[in-house]
Amino acid sequence: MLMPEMSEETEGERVAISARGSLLQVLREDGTLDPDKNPDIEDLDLLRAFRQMVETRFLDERLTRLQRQGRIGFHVGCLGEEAAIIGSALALQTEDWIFPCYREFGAALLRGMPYQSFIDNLYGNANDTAKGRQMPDHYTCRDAHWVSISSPVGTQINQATGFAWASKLKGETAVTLVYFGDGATSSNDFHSGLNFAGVFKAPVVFLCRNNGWAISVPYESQTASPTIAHKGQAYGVHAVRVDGNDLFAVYRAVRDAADRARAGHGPTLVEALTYRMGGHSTSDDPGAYRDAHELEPWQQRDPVERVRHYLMDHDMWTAADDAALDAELEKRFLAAVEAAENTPQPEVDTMFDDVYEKLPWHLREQREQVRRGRRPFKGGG
Amino acid sequence: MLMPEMSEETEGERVAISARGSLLQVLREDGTLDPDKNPDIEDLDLLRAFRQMVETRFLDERLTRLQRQGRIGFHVGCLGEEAAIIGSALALQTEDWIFPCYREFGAALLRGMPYQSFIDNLYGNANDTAKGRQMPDHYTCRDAHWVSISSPVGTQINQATGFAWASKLKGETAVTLVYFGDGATSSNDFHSGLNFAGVFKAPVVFLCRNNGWAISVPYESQTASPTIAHKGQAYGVHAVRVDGNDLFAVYRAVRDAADRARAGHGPTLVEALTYRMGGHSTSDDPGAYRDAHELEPWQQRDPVERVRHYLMDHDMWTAADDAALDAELEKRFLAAVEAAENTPQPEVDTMFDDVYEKLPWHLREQREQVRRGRRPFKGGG
Amino acid sequence: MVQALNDALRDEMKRDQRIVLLGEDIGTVGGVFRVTKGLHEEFGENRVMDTPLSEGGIIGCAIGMALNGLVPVAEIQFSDFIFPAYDQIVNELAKFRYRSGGDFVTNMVVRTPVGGGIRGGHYHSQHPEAPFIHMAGLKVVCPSNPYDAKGMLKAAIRDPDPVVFLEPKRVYRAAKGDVPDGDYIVPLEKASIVRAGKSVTVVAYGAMLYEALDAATRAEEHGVDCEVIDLRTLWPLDLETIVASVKHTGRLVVVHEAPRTCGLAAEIVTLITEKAFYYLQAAPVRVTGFDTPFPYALEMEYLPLSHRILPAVLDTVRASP
Amino acid sequence: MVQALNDALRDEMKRDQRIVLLGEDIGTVGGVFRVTKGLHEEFGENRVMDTPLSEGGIIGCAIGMALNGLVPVAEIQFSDFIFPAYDQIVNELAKFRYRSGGDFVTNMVVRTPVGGGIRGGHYHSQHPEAPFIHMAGLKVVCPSNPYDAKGMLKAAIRDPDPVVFLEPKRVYRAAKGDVPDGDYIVPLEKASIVRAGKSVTVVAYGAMLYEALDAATRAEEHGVDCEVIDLRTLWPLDLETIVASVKHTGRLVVVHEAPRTCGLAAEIVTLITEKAFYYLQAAPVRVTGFDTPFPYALEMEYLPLSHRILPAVLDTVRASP
Ligand SMILES: Cc1ncc(C[n+]2csc(CCOP(=O)(O)OP(=O)(O)O)c2C)c(N)n1
Ligand SMILES: Cc1ncc(C[n+]2csc(CCOP(=O)(O)OP(=O)(O)O)c2C)c(N)n1
Ligand SMILES: [Mg+2]
Ligand SMILES: [Mg+2]
Repeated sequence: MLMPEMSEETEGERVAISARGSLLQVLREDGTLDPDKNPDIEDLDLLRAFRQMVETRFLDERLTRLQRQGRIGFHVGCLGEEAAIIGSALALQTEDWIFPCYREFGAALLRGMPYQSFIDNLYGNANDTAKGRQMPDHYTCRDAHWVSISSPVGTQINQATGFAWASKLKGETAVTLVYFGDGATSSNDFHSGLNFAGVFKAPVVFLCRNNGWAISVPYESQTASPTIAHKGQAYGVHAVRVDGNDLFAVYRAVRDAADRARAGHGPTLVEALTYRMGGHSTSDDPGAYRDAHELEPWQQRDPVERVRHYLMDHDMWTAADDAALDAELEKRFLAAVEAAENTPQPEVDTMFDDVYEKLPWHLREQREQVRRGRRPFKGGG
Repeated sequence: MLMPEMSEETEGERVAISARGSLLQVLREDGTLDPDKNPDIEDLDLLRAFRQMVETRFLDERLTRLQRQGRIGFHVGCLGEEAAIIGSALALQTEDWIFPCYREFGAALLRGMPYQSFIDNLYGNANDTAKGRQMPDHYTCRDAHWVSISSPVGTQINQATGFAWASKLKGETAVTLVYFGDGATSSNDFHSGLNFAGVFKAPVVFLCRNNGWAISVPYESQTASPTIAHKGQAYGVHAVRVDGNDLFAVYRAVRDAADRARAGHGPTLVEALTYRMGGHSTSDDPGAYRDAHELEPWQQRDPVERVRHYLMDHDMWTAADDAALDAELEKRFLAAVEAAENTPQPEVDTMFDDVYEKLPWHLREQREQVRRGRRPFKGGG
Repeated sequence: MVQALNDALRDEMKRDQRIVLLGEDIGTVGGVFRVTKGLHEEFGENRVMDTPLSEGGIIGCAIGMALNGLVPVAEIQFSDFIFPAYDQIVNELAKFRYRSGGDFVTNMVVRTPVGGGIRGGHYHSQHPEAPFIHMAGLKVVCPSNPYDAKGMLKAAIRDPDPVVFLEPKRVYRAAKGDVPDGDYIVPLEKASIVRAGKSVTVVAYGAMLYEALDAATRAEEHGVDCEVIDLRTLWPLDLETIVASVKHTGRLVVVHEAPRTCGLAAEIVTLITEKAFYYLQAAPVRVTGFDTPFPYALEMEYLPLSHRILPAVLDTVRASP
Repeated sequence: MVQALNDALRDEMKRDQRIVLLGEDIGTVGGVFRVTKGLHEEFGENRVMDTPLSEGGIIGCAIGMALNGLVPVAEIQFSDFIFPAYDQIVNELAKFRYRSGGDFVTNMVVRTPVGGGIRGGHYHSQHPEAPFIHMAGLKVVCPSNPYDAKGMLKAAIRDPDPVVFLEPKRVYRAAKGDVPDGDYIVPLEKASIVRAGKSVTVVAYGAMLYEALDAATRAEEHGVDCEVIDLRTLWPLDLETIVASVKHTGRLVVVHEAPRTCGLAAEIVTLITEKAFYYLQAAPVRVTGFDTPFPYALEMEYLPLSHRILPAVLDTVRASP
């Protein structure tokens, strides 16, 4: 029922990205919820999600600043995509699993990744769960059922299918959700991930954040398909397209998809239509390839503001709450940054761990070489 | 207009392969041509195509025999798929190019590949155009605008897109057709081949021989998509589905697709629905995985017999013609086999040619080593 | 060897419910080389799964399964077709433990037939161990006989690290050897000295081991006494055994089918020059496939068969400063 | 170096209409490292093409274009992301001429930034030359300075064989050097002796050349006189120059960033033992990246920097039987 009308599109037509069309929306322009589609999110959950959206945005701003100051090396944010990220994570159960892309730290925090752990990862210090081996924003957190993040685009997609397929084989009810962008739909692993999921009816939710851009490449140059949801057809995979800036709609679509999966009805591709309001990462300057005017309509659809208005309209949030939250965020952030900056980098020895379970002879030798230190002179090189 | 009705299929439905449904057919059960869809093939072309179909079937039978006798190492035939292969090749212009899969020697011969050259390739002898480097049925023929054959499934698909795209960039009118099977639609290169073709409107015709099987894996285990044609949607690529055992329908679909491409309207995916009546290759025994009964409905739709009946009904072919053709085929075959068997294998030196344009030092050394011969004893190893 | 591998899979699958098989044509047919024959029947379609035609999909899904606690044994039909999965193998599988700080591990095996000599030509004959060894994080093994094949496949399945398991298809049916019923392990750390000798150390593995042995027999006629080592585990290899042997013989010949340049032989020669330089009485020698793609008609000229190993052995022994 | 590469592309595109560029983000933005900056503007979208996010698609399409008479220069954004295209590169591009008996050839270049030292961590730092060198049929090159970068890119574009062109990103902006305007070629056959010396031969390439040179300077203080060779073309390499040097110095150190095992250093050491064994006064030494995935925080410990090269050089010179 949430299927976009596939037959509507005519041959060769390129549909420009728009928040209109056959799109699932719940939070209406007038600030009310469509009663037919209202997913009835519990108040506490809604507030939790909202606070996480605000924190996510706060962190994006502050981490970008840290990067500019040279205190961390890199950050990849999610400005404008908070609803797609938080709404989807909120719709899952604790037992469910997430295969992340690189932009969803808000979802990881919502699912219980320790805050300090996230900040430590940005510094790649000795407390980083990834032991300082990956770039910032590539943390890992088994306890939150959050799989290790990979930079190569798309590789997590068929892994998620396999993970979900395994749940099914084991007779477990956990659902797997995998995040990726519009660019990732061009990857090899999107293709096999959706194809295998269709054939084996794996309980997986494919959550595509269609934010209009893959670095500098716009949607129209990424694919001639009118929508990402259309791609589900190629694999016999159920597909829905939602307003990705509508927390309620994203929640609804993902909850339904997870329900379907849990009930044994197989995978769903959810296209969350949104917009990357910032640069691709701190290394990117979008001014080089897109017109700032393009952002304007999306500013009107700001996912955080929409929820804030809803909450205020329903007396669940006040300006005083905003101030309190700001102070709390600031405090937590400063403490965590301080702790991270006071933590040394990983010991050199750790470089050789975790290649294999046990250290083989050649790595033992190589570690020995490093341990002997910077011979025969100090401080050089 | 030849687009399958995408909206007809309901979610998750697996459509078993059938020759019915929204399928382009021209040659009707009663042996007449549907006047609305008749592509008006010239009589001479039709006869040429028919003779090639008969020869193709003849060769499949005789080459299998040669393989059983241990005279050639391998053969991959096309029993039952002659219309899909010959009809599509017939619909192209001389300037057009073909990126083959491994089952389309009939199309290569139709396009003018020298017969002896095909037989020499099966023997991998000194006259083989591939210089005995590939397995049988992996010939090459630039003059026929026929690109070198690769065993890895699917790799030719995005190459064909690039080739067609280059024609467009150069302002040339040649169209590129690429053959592949249903199994190949699962490959990485199918995905990028169709995606790039959609984005860049490359003048390419994707001809999928959906013969129901990828070695032992049936269509339903290959993809949950109701048809291969549905996959076009994912890429904004126009798609048609034709009765692949109907020479006229295949010709019509490919000619229309080539016309579209030549006129600048971009790529088409043609699904030719057919059936692999034999084993995957001479190495395969289909009895191990499929019921012989499954073949029966397809025997009724034999692509060669259907054309023979049509020709006989229209007084273009007689039993005497059959006899004459048989004799001609036999004679040509025996002569070519004799010539091939009397041709020595390639010189050892040739092993080092064509790795690079010029022989670099290391290959010169390695060639020297082989030239020195089997030292220090003869006949060993 | 096919039967030994089949036994190993059956034994292990009975022992451990977490083990699942996936690959192309491995179900009803039992694989194009019949290594999984009967297993689909015996264990059902939830343990033995025919997949769509995508090596990247097979490995990507197997990684996901392994992360979820299963122990997948994936089959790639020919190693020539493993490259669409190269990214998943070297960038994901090999790096999962490391990049997650040990948080996520993948206990799985990638089985694939390798090598020439069966008239498979250009695309059914490659022997691509080096590109997997070079990218840190994988174990790469290649048994030469049925006994080892069974014991090493069991060891690979139980190994906590991902293992690329190369099966020399030329000896799938040819190599004989007593294979005991029941459970035994051939550990992945040890090479095996299959022929003791004192004139020269010959290192080989997979199908080429038999060529090395044949050359050793012929060398005897020339008064040369070869020590032949079957490497078995290609990486991390059993350097100790090779070094001990070379210290003893003073000479080294390394044999493999794969192309010469940047192949495993170069690594072994270099390791020996690093560990035993002053014991070497002659330059180590490589006898390998040539640096060309694999040819069809001339495959017996391409392969480093006995007739090419023997002169190398004799030359090495005769060489002197 | 970025500017030199940009110059080379512009010059060649002006000279030859058949040259087209394709890759991710190479158009309006000019590539994430700006190597193609301004070219989209200058030559238009039919010569400089932003592609969808598929490395396999980029290379597969480029092969098709090359078969159709264009000369594509494909960019892979980071060499860490080249592996989805590994199959197209090693099984198709490398083998097209051979498998078609010379009937079909592919004149094209695959450009990609390589190496660490820019805080790119695990997946933006790899230096994967060996897996391309091992699979016969490709030329693989890696310039170390702007002058060579320009001349070698021109040579690569004009070369009839497919060339994998590795660009050491650590020196993209750092390495200075006079780059003449206009046309010149640096042939792909010759290494360059960038420092003459007589105590030991140090072979390096790309960004590590500067580390080798730094170590050479420091070694001087210890009375050791290094000959430093910039390999430039990694395969087929200029063996003659290295052999001549080693015959002269009697000692060899090979440096590269890539992991040690089955890396190019092993090949060079082995070639030298094959060609100049009796000239070697000490075991050749490798100073390389470690056999681990590439780490982020510890990248300066991982890379074979000057402080690791120097002791290797000194040890080699002091070594004696
Ligand atoms: C295989 C691969 N190719 C290229 C890159 C470089 N890269 C990083 S992110 C990115 C764009 C991804 O776009 P999309 O999938 O839409 O996700 P978004 O960044 O918009 O969230 C590219 C090209 C990469 N990381 N991996
Ligand atoms: C990448 C790759 N994987 C596996 C194989 C082995 N193989 C050869 S043909 C084939 C089935 C192909 O099926 P399909 O694409 O439907 O073509 P058909 O043989 O039916 O014409 C397989 C699995 C291969 N050649 N290449
Ligand atoms: Mg995007
Ligand atoms: Mg098929």
